[in-house]
This record gives sequence, structure tokens and C-alpha cells, in this order.
Amino acid sequence: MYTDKVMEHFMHPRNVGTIPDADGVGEVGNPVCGDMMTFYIKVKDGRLEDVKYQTFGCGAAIAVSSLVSEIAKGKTLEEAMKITREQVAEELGGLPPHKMHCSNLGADALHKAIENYLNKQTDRKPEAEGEEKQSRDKKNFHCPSCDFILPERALVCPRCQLKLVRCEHCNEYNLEGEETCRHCGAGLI
Amino acid sequence: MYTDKVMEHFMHPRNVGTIPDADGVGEVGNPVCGDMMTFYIKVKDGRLEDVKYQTFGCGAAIAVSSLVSEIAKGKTLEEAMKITREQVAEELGGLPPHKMHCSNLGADALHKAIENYLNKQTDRKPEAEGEEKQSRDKKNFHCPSCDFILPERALVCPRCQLKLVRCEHCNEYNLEGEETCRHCGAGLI
Amino acid sequence: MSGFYADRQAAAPVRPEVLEAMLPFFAENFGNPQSLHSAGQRAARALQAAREQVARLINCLPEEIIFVSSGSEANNLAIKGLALASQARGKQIIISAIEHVSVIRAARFLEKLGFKTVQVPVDGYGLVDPGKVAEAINADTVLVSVMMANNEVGTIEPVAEIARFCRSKGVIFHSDAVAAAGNIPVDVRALGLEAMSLAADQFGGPKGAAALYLKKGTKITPLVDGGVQENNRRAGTENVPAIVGLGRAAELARLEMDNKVRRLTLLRDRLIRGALTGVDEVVLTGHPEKRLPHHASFCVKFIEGEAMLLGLDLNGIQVASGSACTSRSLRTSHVLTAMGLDPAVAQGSLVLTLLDGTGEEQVDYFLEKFPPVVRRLREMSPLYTRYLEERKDVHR
Amino acid sequence: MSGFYADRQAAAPVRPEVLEAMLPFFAENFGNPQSLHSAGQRAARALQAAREQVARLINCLPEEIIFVSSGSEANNLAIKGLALASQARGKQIIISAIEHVSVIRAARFLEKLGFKTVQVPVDGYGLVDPGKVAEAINADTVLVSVMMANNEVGTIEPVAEIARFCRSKGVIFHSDAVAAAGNIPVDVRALGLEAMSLAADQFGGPKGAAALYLKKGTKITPLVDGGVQENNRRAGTENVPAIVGLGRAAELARLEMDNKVRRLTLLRDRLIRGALTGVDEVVLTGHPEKRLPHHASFCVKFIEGEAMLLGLDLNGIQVASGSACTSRSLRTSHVLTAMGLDPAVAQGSLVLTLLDGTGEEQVDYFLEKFPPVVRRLREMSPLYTRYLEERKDVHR
Ligand SMILES: Cc1ncc(COP(=O)(O)O)c(C=O)c1O
Ligand SMILES: Cc1ncc(COP(=O)(O)O)c(C=O)c1O
Ligand code: FES
Ligand code: FES
Repeated sequence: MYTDKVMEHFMHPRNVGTIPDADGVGEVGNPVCGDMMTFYIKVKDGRLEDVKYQTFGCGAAIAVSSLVSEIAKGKTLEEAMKITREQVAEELGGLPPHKMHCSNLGADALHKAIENYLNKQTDRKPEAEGEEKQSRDKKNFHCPSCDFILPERALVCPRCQLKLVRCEHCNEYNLEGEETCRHCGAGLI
Repeated sequence: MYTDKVMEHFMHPRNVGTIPDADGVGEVGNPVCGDMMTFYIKVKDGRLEDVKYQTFGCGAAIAVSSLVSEIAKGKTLEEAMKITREQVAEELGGLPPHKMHCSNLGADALHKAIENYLNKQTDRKPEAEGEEKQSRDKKNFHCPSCDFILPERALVCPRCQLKLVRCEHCNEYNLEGEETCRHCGAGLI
Repeated sequence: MSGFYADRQAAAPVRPEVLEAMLPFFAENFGNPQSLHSAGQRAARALQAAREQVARLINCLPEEIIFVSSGSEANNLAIKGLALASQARGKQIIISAIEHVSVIRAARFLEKLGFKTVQVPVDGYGLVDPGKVAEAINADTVLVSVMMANNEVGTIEPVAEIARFCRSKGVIFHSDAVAAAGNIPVDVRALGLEAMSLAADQFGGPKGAAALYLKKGTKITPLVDGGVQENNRRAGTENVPAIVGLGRAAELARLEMDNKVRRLTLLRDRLIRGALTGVDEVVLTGHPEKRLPHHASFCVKFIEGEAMLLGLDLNGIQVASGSACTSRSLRTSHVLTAMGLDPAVAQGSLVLTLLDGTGEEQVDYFLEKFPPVVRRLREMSPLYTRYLEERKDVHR
Repeated sequence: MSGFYADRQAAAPVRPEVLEAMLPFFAENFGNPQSLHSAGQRAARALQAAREQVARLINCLPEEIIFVSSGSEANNLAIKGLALASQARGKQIIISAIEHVSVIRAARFLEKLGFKTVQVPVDGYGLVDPGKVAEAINADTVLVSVMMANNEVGTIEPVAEIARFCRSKGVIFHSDAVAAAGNIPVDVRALGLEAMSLAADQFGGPKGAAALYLKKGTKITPLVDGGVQENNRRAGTENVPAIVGLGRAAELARLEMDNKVRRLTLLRDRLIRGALTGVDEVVLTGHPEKRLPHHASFCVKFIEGEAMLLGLDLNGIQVASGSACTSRSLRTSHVLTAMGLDPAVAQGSLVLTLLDGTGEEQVDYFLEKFPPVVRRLREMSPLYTRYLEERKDVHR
């Protein structure tokens, strides 16, 4: 299922650990869904002097975090912010479709750690918190396959990569190929 | 599928042929259904001096006619009228369920030939014709599996031996185990 | 001369190359393709390879192949699954009068759920007229199913034309190619099919492995619900050895197709010619040219098929028949009936289907044994006696 | 020590005796059991012999066995077929919350046709309370389905009691015994079942052969419509080699049952004891005693199952997991969820199922490799770090 590169990182993950006096910490995911990642960074002269992480998740998640830490280390903050999940997946020689969301996690956690560092610098309230609060008031739509909370107007689940179809009747998401809405029973065309 | 006894009769059928100056002739079946048997008898001193037959039908039908001719020959008319399909099937070492109707054919054709002889003796119109005429006026019910014309209130098709269930709604026959009537769509309970 | 097995339509030996490919997957590479560990992933790779082999045979994408357990299951999945998935658009389905029972009965099941089935008739050769299919399509039609080749009379249907009509009207077209695939060239893209059934045991593969080709993007309701196997469209642990066998058989069929078709066509025509000239009052059933290369079928008048079959079997020759007496339900083949054959004549149905390895000497052996078997049965047939008498009357 | 395959629930090697019994039916005795000629009749006899062997394993009549292609198909046939055949009497069906997906999704299919499904909950051991099933039955109930043993947590359910309740209320009872049959004694008469699913690959037989036991006289609507095979209840050419294998495996399972159960139970308990003492914060899932003799399942806290599975695989140990990340749908096993396990804990699911031939040395090998694999993953787990800190806080 996994490429040799994934397995190699899984067997020998680089930079595992925590940084007690980290300049920035970013955490994404949630153990309820089976995945959670925490990235720790040390910044010096605008560069990532050190990157460490801890991962609770599958083999892909572990390999992703290892790879992200490896490519991020030594980069400028700006460069590091440009690391994409496509890049991560590609450098790992590819990931199975339903594991693509794990490559999100790695970049996301790193970016969150950098944002956390930047926020501390400017001493302003982290944006993310406000956002999260707001989203808690709205109705969340979940992926019918993996329960991931979907962004607005999703065509594909960012987590499990399955194609989505919205029910015209109740607005809920269904998987492409389903005939009747699993939420309200209306026909999906 | 067939017993050795059936195969032996199939390979070497006894008494095949016609009797041009037969005392009685009996024909049953109909090529449309795949089976037809004609029995010819010569009667002397109240006994079947000779029995011959022709058969259009399956291996079982051929074996049955052969066996019937063999056991009938030399018997008194009364004895011959007592030959039953059960006896025929048994002497053949058994027949597959859906071939049981072939054992009917043999005894029936023989009995018809004897009746034909008796009718000629008493010079009265054969009963059967009147019966057949009458039945043509009534609605015939056919076996849903083999199309055989069923007797009144059949529980089992005499031809293919399948169990029957009558639809309470339209009175037609269905096979046991079916849920809805194939004729009117009503539920069968 | 150890005999002549000419009932390949019913069953055929698994080819040695195919069995060899299958063997490692029983006890060594026994993993479940859904397992994430190495044993499972070995099986998953074998499954994928087989999927590619089958896809190459019929020119589709690997992910357009759904593995199932039999031709009947493929047909049931197609008919029920495509109709149920499209029922919002309409409730009429169209099939031909000579479809395999698995198509006909699947359609009958749908009738209980409110669908309507239209049966398009065939001509005396068993050919479906594409124009009649087009006529039958209305706004309520969601699915048309016409077989690629008929298994009882060998006739090859004009599916490309029918597919074209369906496409122009936006109706899904499925073809049961169980008798055809692996035996004649089949290209689902060129033919323009949305769905097609095939089965391994019809071209040297094992029993227990078959497939439904389903064009990417076509919605289907599963027949067997459950796990995520076959991309959520057919649940149940995959029968890896059988599927590996199907894949290998597909590969061999593709490579050998042209030679095989050429050779078997010659052999078939020799058989047909010999049978028609060797015995009087024998008719060919199905189309004389548009027919499967390995398929020869007849009706022998005045006698019944099962008796003929037994008679030939005693000579080491295995054949099939569509007579009423040969069927467990004691009904004459609906195919022969639909073609308008006289019911009494249809009882003399005889079907020979040749193995790839069949040789001339086997065909000639049949042609030698066939006349005496017929003669013996005719001698005891009341119908033949009647025929002879009538002929005498005419000649007098 | 070449490793330890402990995922027999997913797949197991076909037993050599079974493969040997199957082999002649690929290329030599290749006939179609429906053919009337000698080649067909040889196959028909083999089919009948297999039917008798399976019947003897579960104490039913041979004609009460319907051969199908997988456990999922058996379950779909049972749930859909029994419900559809009884719909005139009512439209409610009852299943447990921990049924196999093939049962759950078959019930979901029926919901689209107007049926209603009630799911009976389970306790923390995964046990169904027969009283709760009885409570759920109402005048509209036509079918109850509760599995004999759960494949993910090994718990053996009180089906005899549930069957008794159903009988007293005139409701059909089906049990999915795919994980149980062939592994523990199953007597359908003594248990009072109307229908039961089993699959060959769960007890040394091949993939592609399974069966539904259906009590004589019970009406069922076929899933695969078509020919008269399996007494008109499952169409399609019979997979003779696989069915012969199922028969032989059933015979062997019956003969070896007592010894096997005794031996595996000891081994299982050694494994459970060792795992629970060898690593801290590991919980047993399922019932400690009412469980399949070859089945040991755990949740290892703070780490995720797939990573553990890969880590063990690198040590030559193959296991399964019910974690969200191991499933293609990225959902946590519904079984663990229904048992009320904390969702984060459920991610550490680990399932070991032992082969008949598993030895003590393999169990001990696992017990040696298991702690370091867990340790390595915990060392990189943010949850474990947090746990250690909290524990420190407490102890401070
Ligand atoms: C309890 C149970 N039911 C049903 C099934 C489905 O069986 P199959 O994969 O053969 O379709 C399984 C599979 O392991 C099972 O364990
Ligand atoms: C044209 C056609 N369709 C369907 C089938 C059914 O195939 P199976 O017996 O594998 O279910 C057959 C079987 O010979 C066939 O010839
Ligand atoms: S962490 Fe769950 S799938 Fe990768
Ligand atoms: S004569 Fe038709 S079944 Fe015997």
C-alpha cells in the first residue's frame, strides 16, 4: 500500500520529540478521528532552526510528519509556509487516495506552529480561535464517509478525498454515486 | 441422474414397434410438451398377448415404456390395469422428481390401449372423448412450471411434481414458495 | 479417440496455464486484499494485475471492472443495480426475448418493485432488430439489455447499433457478453457500451469468477451490500485465486483470439455441414454466419433432445439440448420458442460448443456417431412413423 | 521463527487436504452439475457430497444448504431474501448494533423499500441482551438477525435464547455465523435457527464458497435470479471446486472440533494474559470467556492501530485493527463504538486471530515483539506524553 519512502520514514522517523521551550507550537487533528499531530519549532534569524513533532496516527501520518520536519528544517518561515500537501505527498512517492488527508495534517501543523510563533511576536490574539468559535455557531457539515468537518461548498472531502454530492432538498452532503440522500431520503440526481 | 436400470432399458428397450392390426391403441402426451407415447396391444383369452409401443420423449420416458411393456405382456387385462406409476418408478430403481411424470405416461398409455380395446368390444363411444370435449369448455389451469393442464384442486403438478399454491385472489396456480401471484400480482400467503 | 466433449457452453476444463497461475493463491499467497499488512498487500497486487488483464481484453479501464462470482450475478447486478440507481428517471426496461434467464428473471424481480419490462422480439435467426429496440424506447426507459451473443443458438447480436440508439436517447445500455467475451473480439469502447457481463469459465478460466464492466461514472446499486470491496459496489472477501485465474484466462484469450476464431470457425462449419448432410430433417438454429465460432446448434425432427444427449453420451460425446425434457422446469427453451420454431421440432434441440482444443478428428467422430443415434431414436418415435407414412402417401 | 500470521479472520491458507480435494475439479472433473451427460453428473455428485458434509457440520438436512460465494452474499440473501419474502406480514427487522456491515447495509437497502430497522444495543463486552431483542419485537417484526460470534471482538452471543424468543413470537431468526461456524460447535437444530450464514475461508476452506442454511419450508426471495441452481434460490453456475473445498473443510472441522477448541483456548488465554501484563494501559475488548477460541482483541491506549499493525508487520507479525485509519472509509469500527469504548482508545484497536496450526512459540514471539513496537509509537505520541505528564502531576 505504501511506497518504500513512506515505509522508510515510518521505520526511521526524523526529528521526533518535543521542544520544551519552543518558539511556536501547532496542533491539528483529534484523537477521536484517529489522527493528531503537534509540531514544535525553534526560530532563529527568520529560519527554522529546529523542528520537532509528535504524531498519533497511521503510518502515513508518521511518515508525513517526519518528512515535513526534514524539509522544513533550515528553511525561512516564508519558505516553510509554502510547503504544500501535494509537495509532501509527492516527495513520499505518492499516498493512497484515502490517505491524502494525512499529508494535509503535516503541513497544517507546521503552519500552525509558525503562525503561533508569529502571533506571539505581534502579541495579537490568534486568528484561528476566533474562526473556530464562529464555526461552532454555524451548522457543521460532516463528510458522510470520514466525518471530517467540511469547508463551505466542498466538492471533495479534504480528508478522505471522496467526491461529494449535496442534497438539493436538505443541503446535506452525500457520496457521489448514492441515489438517495442518507439524511432526508430525497432522491439525488 | 438415472439409475443403471433406467439406462439399461434406454439402451436396450424391449418390445419397440407398432402392431398394424392391434386390438387396442392408446396414445398419451403431445410432442409440444416433449413427450408422446403410443401403446399397441394384442389381446387373447383376456390376456395381453403382445404389447408394443413407440415413444417420443426423454430417456426416462423410453425406459418407462420399455418396462411397462415388459411387465404388461402376458398379464390379464385386469392385472395390467393395476400397473401404477409408483410401481413403474420403483422397478426402475427410482426416477428424479421432475421425471416422475414420465412414469405416468407409460401406465396411462397402456391403460388407454386397454380401454380402447374394451370400448371396441362393447362398441360404445369412448368415454374419454366426451370428457375431453367437456374440459375444453372449462377454463384450464396450467402448471406454472411445466404448463401441464392441471386436474381440479391440484396440490402437486402430476407432471413435474412441484408443489402448487392457489392464489386466493384470481384462483390461478403458483409454485410453492412464491410470494406474489404471477398471474394477478396479489400476495400469496 | 477418447470421446468428444462438445458442451463448452456449460463447462470447460480450466486451462493448465490458468490453473498454474491460480495455485499459489490458495495456500501461499492466501492474504485478504483488504488487509493492510504484507500478506494482504500481496493479494491486493494480484487482484489489481487481474483487473488490468481483464480490462485489456475488452478495452476498458481497470477501475471499470467489478469482479463477481458468476455470469448470473453480473447480469443481476447490472439489471437490478442499474435500474434501481436510475429509478428516479423512469421505470421501464427493455430486454430481448432471448436473453439469458438471469436477465429475464432479474427484470421480473424489478416488476415486483413497480418496473415495467418490454421484451423485443427476434427473427427466425434469433436476431434482434435494432430498429425495434429504438421504437420501444420511451421517456420512461432507463435501461436496455441485449446480449452480445446467444448461448443456445450462437447468434451474434448487432449491439453496436443498439448501443448507438440508446446513447442518442440517453438510455443506459447493458450487454450480456457471457457467451461472447473471450471467444470473439469485444471492445466496449468501440461498441459504446455502458455495462457488460462476462464470465471466466467461458474462456478457459475457472468457475466462480466473472465481471461486470461498468463505464466510469455510471451509478449502480450494489446487489451484495457490505464492505468496501470492488469500490463499494460488490461486498465480500474477494475470491483471489479465481480472479487471478480470470485475469490469466483473459490475457491468453486476448493473445490467441485471432488464431482461435479462425480455426474454430472452420471446424464449426465442417460440423454444421456434416450434420445437415449426414441426417435428413435436421435444421440449423441461429444465424448461419453471424454466430459464435465455436457454436453449432440444430433441431433434429421427430425425436427428443434428452434422449439424443444420452445416446451420444453413451458414445463418449457430450452435448446440450434446449428441449423441454432436458430442463428441470420441463419447459422448452424460451429462445427456440421466441425464434418461432415449431414446438415439436424444438424438442429435438441439440447444441454443440467446441473447446479450443477440439480437433477435426473429434468432429468427424461425432459425424460418424450422430446418424445411428438419431436413427435408433427415430425408429421408436411415433412422430417419425407418422412422417414416413405421410411421405409415402404423398409419393403414392 | 519465520513469523506469526495472526489475521485468520481476514484470510487463512487453504488446508492441504482441502486443496487436494478441490484440485480434480478444475481440469479433470470440470463438468457443470446442471448438465445431464456423464461429465455433468460427476460434478452433480460432488456437489451433493459437499452439501452433505456441510449439513453434517451444523446438523441440518443437505437440502437446507444454499451455496453462495461469500459470507456477505449469504447475509445479503438472508436479510433481503427473508424480509422480501415475508413483507406481506410486516416490515420491521431487528438486528444488533454490532452486526457485520453486510447485515447492516443489507438492512439499510431494505429501508429504501419501506422497511424499518431496529438496532438492539450491546453491553461493554459486546453482548446482546436477549430480553432487549424480545422487547423490540412487535406485530410488524418479520425478521431478527443477531450474529453467532463477533469477528472484531470475538464475543459469542446468546443466540439460542434469542431464537427461543423469536420462535415464541413467530418471527424468523437468522444468525450470521461466519466467524463461528467451523470454529465452535454449531447445531442449528439445537439452537433453533431458521437461517444461518457460514463461510469456508473461516475454517480452512477456500475463498469463494459460503452457504446459507435455510430451514426447510422457509420462504426466501433470491438475490441472484436466473437458473434453477440451488433449488431455484441462487442462480449461476455452481463453483464446484470451491464448494468441494467447503465440504471437505466442513468435514475436517467437524472431526477436529473438540481438540482444536481446547488447544486454541489455552493458546488464546496465554496470549491475552501476556499482552495485558506485558504492556501497561492495554484493555481486552470483548468478553473474557464467552469468546471465540482463536480470538484475542485489545485496545492499546495512546497509539493508533494502523501504525501498530505496520510496526508488527515489519517484525513478521500480521494482525488486524478496527481503528479509523485502518478502514478505507476512515471510520472507527462500529463494533467498538457500540460497545461504548472511548473513541480515542478505540483507535488503538488490535485484533489477533490464530490459525489452527499456531504454536506457543509464535504467541511468545508476539509477546516479545509487542512491547517494543508499542513503546516506539508511544514515544512519538502526543497523547502518551500528555498522559505521562498528567500522571506525574497526580503523583506529585
Ligand atoms: C461475522 C462475519 N460476517 C460476515 C463476514 C463476511 O464474509 P465475507 O468476507 O466472506 O463476505 C465476515 C467476514 O469476515 C464476518 O466475520
Ligand atoms: C449468455 C449467458 N448469460 C449468462 C450466463 C450465466 O452464467 P453463469 O452460469 O456463470 O451464472 C450464461 C451461462 O452460460 C450465458 O451463456
Ligand atoms: S492518521 Fe488516520 S489515516 Fe492517517
Ligand atoms: S418425456 Fe419429457 S421429461 Fe420425460
